Amino acid sequence: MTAGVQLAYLIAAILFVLSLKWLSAPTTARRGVLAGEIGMAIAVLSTIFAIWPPANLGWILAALLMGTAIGAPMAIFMPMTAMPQRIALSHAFGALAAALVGTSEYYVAVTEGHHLSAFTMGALGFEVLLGFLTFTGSLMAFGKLQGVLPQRPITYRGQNAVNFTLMGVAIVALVWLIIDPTQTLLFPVLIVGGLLFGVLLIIPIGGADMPTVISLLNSYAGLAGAAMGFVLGNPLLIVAGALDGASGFILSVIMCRAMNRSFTNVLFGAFGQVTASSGGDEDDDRIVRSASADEAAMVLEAARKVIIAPGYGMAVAQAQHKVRELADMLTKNGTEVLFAIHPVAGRMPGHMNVLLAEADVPYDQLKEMDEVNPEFAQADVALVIGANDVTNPAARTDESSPIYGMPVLDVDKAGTVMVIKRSMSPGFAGIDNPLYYNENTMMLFGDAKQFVADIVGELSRSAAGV
Amino acid sequence: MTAGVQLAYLIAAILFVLSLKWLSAPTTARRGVLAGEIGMAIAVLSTIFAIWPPANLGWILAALLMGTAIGAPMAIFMPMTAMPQRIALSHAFGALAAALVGTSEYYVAVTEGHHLSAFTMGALGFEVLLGFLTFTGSLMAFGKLQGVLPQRPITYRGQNAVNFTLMGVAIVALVWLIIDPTQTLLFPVLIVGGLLFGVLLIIPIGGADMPTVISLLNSYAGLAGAAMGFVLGNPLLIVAGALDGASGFILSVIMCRAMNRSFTNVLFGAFGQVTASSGGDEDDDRIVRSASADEAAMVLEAARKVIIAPGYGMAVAQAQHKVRELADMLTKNGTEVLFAIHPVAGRMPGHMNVLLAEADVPYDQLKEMDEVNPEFAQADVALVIGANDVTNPAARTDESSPIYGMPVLDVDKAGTVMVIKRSMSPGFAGIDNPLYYNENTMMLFGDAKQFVADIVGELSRSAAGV
Amino acid sequence: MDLITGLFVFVLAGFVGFEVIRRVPQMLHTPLMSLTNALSGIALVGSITIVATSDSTLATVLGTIAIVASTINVVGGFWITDRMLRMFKKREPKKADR
Amino acid sequence: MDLITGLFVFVLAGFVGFEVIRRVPQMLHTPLMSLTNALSGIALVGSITIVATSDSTLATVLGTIAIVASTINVVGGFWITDRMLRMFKKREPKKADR
Ligand SMILES: NC(=O)c1ccc[n+]([C@@H]2O[C@H](COP(=O)([O-])OP(=O)(O)OC[C@H]3O[C@@H](n4cnc5c(N)ncnc54)[C@H](OP(=O)(O)O)[C@@H]3O)[C@@H](O)[C@H]2O)c1
Ligand SMILES: NC(=O)c1ccc[n+]([C@@H]2O[C@H](COP(=O)([O-])OP(=O)(O)OC[C@H]3O[C@@H](n4cnc5c(N)ncnc54)[C@H](OP(=O)(O)O)[C@@H]3O)[C@@H](O)[C@H]2O)c1
Repeated sequence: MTAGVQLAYLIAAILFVLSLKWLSAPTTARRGVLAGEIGMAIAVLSTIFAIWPPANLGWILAALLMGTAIGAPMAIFMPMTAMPQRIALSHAFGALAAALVGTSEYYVAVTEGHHLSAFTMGALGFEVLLGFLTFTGSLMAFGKLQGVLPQRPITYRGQNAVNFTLMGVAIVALVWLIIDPTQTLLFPVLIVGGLLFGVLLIIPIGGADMPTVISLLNSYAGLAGAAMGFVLGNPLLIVAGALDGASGFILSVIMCRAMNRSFTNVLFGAFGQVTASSGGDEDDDRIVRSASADEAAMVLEAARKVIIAPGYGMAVAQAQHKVRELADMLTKNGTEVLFAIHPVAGRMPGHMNVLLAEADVPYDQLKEMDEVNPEFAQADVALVIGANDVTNPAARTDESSPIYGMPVLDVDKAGTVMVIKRSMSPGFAGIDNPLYYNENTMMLFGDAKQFVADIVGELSRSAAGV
Repeated sequence: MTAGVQLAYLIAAILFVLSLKWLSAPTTARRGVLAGEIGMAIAVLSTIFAIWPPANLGWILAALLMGTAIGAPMAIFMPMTAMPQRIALSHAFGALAAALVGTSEYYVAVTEGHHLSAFTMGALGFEVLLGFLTFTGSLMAFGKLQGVLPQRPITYRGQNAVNFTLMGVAIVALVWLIIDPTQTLLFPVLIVGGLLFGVLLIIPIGGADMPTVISLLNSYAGLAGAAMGFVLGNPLLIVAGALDGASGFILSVIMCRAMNRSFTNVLFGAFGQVTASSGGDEDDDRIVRSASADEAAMVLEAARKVIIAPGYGMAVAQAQHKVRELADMLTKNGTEVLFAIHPVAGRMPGHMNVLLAEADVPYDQLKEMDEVNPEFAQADVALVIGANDVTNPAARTDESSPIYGMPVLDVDKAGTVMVIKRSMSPGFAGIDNPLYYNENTMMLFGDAKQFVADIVGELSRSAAGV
Repeated sequence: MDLITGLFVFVLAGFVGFEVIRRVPQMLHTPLMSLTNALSGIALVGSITIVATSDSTLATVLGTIAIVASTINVVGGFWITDRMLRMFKKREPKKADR
Repeated sequence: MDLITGLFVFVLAGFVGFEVIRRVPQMLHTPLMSLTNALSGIALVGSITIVATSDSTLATVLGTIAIVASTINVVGGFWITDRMLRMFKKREPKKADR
């Protein structure tokens, strides 16, 4: 590589770091995207010019065009609620690219008779194994999130034995290749091992844990990219891979902490398996107070302070715009309206923020859990819209609950709690929510979008004096 | 270098980063020092073992012993008030080491007929030039801080022309050497140029600006160290140099900002030159209200809230222990006592904190400026001990003042302001302080230590009911 | 670039990533995920190098697929991140009193 | 180690330093200065290498002086930093009421 292109890579690396740095505030975040774009453009263009005229220019241009033709519509038309799936899918793409680059590097080196040093071969094997693993793992995660595959964790006897054996085989193959890179027959073992392992790793993990898994796969994809950097001797790839890896790792740690679970529990706990069994039937004489839209509207109209706690159900129902309308209406009526955002509400970190931002709710109206929890005691109404687990008071009190110790929104401290959901069925963690049987809880059964629209209708009717 | 020692360097680099990371809280700071020590030990030991048996082992051991014999007593007996000088001195040592290593590298390479690539020669020249410059510059700073050299900035006609010419000569020599490293006669030009330039750069800077200059020299010493890393191909030196450079740079920016001055103004402004001229004589009919220790004690005894604003005078007088005694006494008397720490009070950043910590004042009683400024309005007494510029209200109001715009402690908002200093003479910035003529200001003339002791005596007498 | 210098780059970049990403507020975690996705599209550089210097059909085909995959990430990732961020708005000063 | 990889290390370490040092509170700025002083004593590694591999008197003498200078920084720097930090104490819970 010439010094020129190397310098371009250095500049790109600096821009990538700045890009993430600027993402630390909403006011500079878009500048961050721009920095990333410029860095990417510099890196790609200087790569092409450094080997000008490149072989197979037609292939390259066609591939670039095709990638753009697929990527752009995905970016433009993807609904915000589908972000988790989209992200899973793009990890799959990133990891696939790393794995394929590694594979072709290997075959080219072997057929051309280059010697692969132990270091290069090790990095290459790591790249391919991790790349293919992340590829199928992310596809599985995509399938579970999209509902194409069953959400339920699938476990069977001897599962761990099978997984460990497979891993053992892959590692033996890798070590052998490091010792003797010319054993070309072993390379497919690595490939197939990675592909299979990705599937088997995700199978026993429930759909509820997919967001954490995606973040972890993000981290793996980053490591695979960094390994590619080691193979190609390209520090820019190492930097980008390390940034990616750090980001995925931090986000998964944050999610685990917010759910009060450990990594091991997420990966091997088969969470969500025993779902329905513990719910529902223990105390059938508990009373549920359900109410209608106009009853809810009356209470809301009289309230001075309302805190809205949105959850996954709001995302599914695409109710965010109606919720914004409701909040505006209440504000106009003189009511103070806040949004309480739990760190794992929805299906990925920051999910609720993006949805509400889409619906034009200003971001300074959204309060993080620690900030808003003391406020519930002063609120007249806590309006829970399609959230369940993140409001479950059992996490605070019931030591036997699987989510015991997970910090939750203290909605039950509010004067009245309204819960909009379609039924009494549990949320992602698959457990019963004692909140619904409290004396001050009004259950508002229905689709989130429809029900909020009904409340808005009632409010505007009463405002018009009808 | 073998992979083993390289790995040791990587571990040392990680420990250095952690060392600074842990310095971000007083509770983990000592762990940070330990991490740094371990990292250093790993790096030094693995260097020695990697070239075992080393030539000149006797010299090496003798030098290590001698360095320890000088360094340890300096660390043990150095009074805390002399920290600025000590730090200036150690920059001089660090820079000298870098410069000497570079010099011997050069002569060894030339006499042994090694070819010095443009890159190596450039880094080497940079290292030597910057190293010698920082060496004499830091010695000058040491001299001014210690009072060995005159504090006054020394300027003369054509100063900038001389400096720029000298710099031009040095740069030409360096470029020539890069083109033809065998021009051995040019190397001494580099050395002498660096040495001279260090002196000339500091001469026109007043003693008041030495702390900022030290920080900047810290940054230069770091860069020289990093250049050594480039020459020796040692990434650990590059990392340490970059950390050092960043630290010096950040601290000097913080200081400049706290004084509301620019870098250029600090380096070329010859601040403190016109000192005495503007002070004192403009308004001789202004009244100063001076008071005695027992008058001060009476006011303090009646106060419910006292904020103490210490400054350089407290450091000079070594009054911190007496001040602690006074604070304890007032606290026992039921008075709320806070310390207001201005970012540039004293002669280096964090100077007051270290002194008061030495006197056992708990660090959570020390408040930073932004936090404490709103509190002065509720304080009955603001007790200014040997501080001057950092309490000067002219910085807020008088646009013609040289420190206009510098954020200051709002001591004048307190019910009564007491100022302990020896005379009406100005502080480091050399300007008059209108605070001393305010109606609610009591001037307590005397040495800080003595005067505070007197107040303490009065208070304990009255407490004993005498 | 030797192994150890590569490791220095990796470890330092990891530290930078850790420090920088820790400061990203919860609110921006979804854009963060999609931005790092876009950045991971830098694999494009490796893929292009493979295809542009290859004379084996296998490498060309695999590399081309890799280019397509990374381009999707680059184009899609930056675009959707920006689309999300454009939606984040502060309360207009007067909004609450309207 | 080539120039550019060296620059990568330098730039990344600079970023790390910047992020980490920005979080050091004002209160600890004096210990910070003396700690970075101690760390800059890493020049010791370079100085030792010079002396240990030298067969010219000039290099030995210069290198030895460099070792002395850096050892002063290392020993003195860490020691005095620790001495300072040992003095930093939190208020004991009961102190104010005594
Ligand atoms: N955000 C993350 O990063 C993340 C990561 C990992 C895991 N998780 C997990 O995801 C869960 C998030 O908690 P959450 O409270 O947001 O969601 P949740 O506990 O999954 O509950 C969502 C509720 O919304 C209701 N709902 C579904 N569709 C609806 C519709 N169209 N209209 C109205 N209601 C509807 C459902 O009840 P009905 O069926 O009765 O309507 C359900 O109880 C937690 O368990 C968390 O641990 C999140
Ligand atoms: N801290 C930093 O990092 C830093 C960096 C760069 C510049 N500076 C500059 O340093 C100055 C610091 O301000 P400051 O308010 O702390 O100090 P100052 O403005 O220099 O004033 C110190 C005062 O203490 C008095 N004093 C001296 N010895 C005394 C003794 N033995 N007993 C009692 N009083 C004594 C002096 O008055 P008498 O002679 O009348 O006693 C003097 O007016 C600022 O101008 C700042 O810009 C600081």
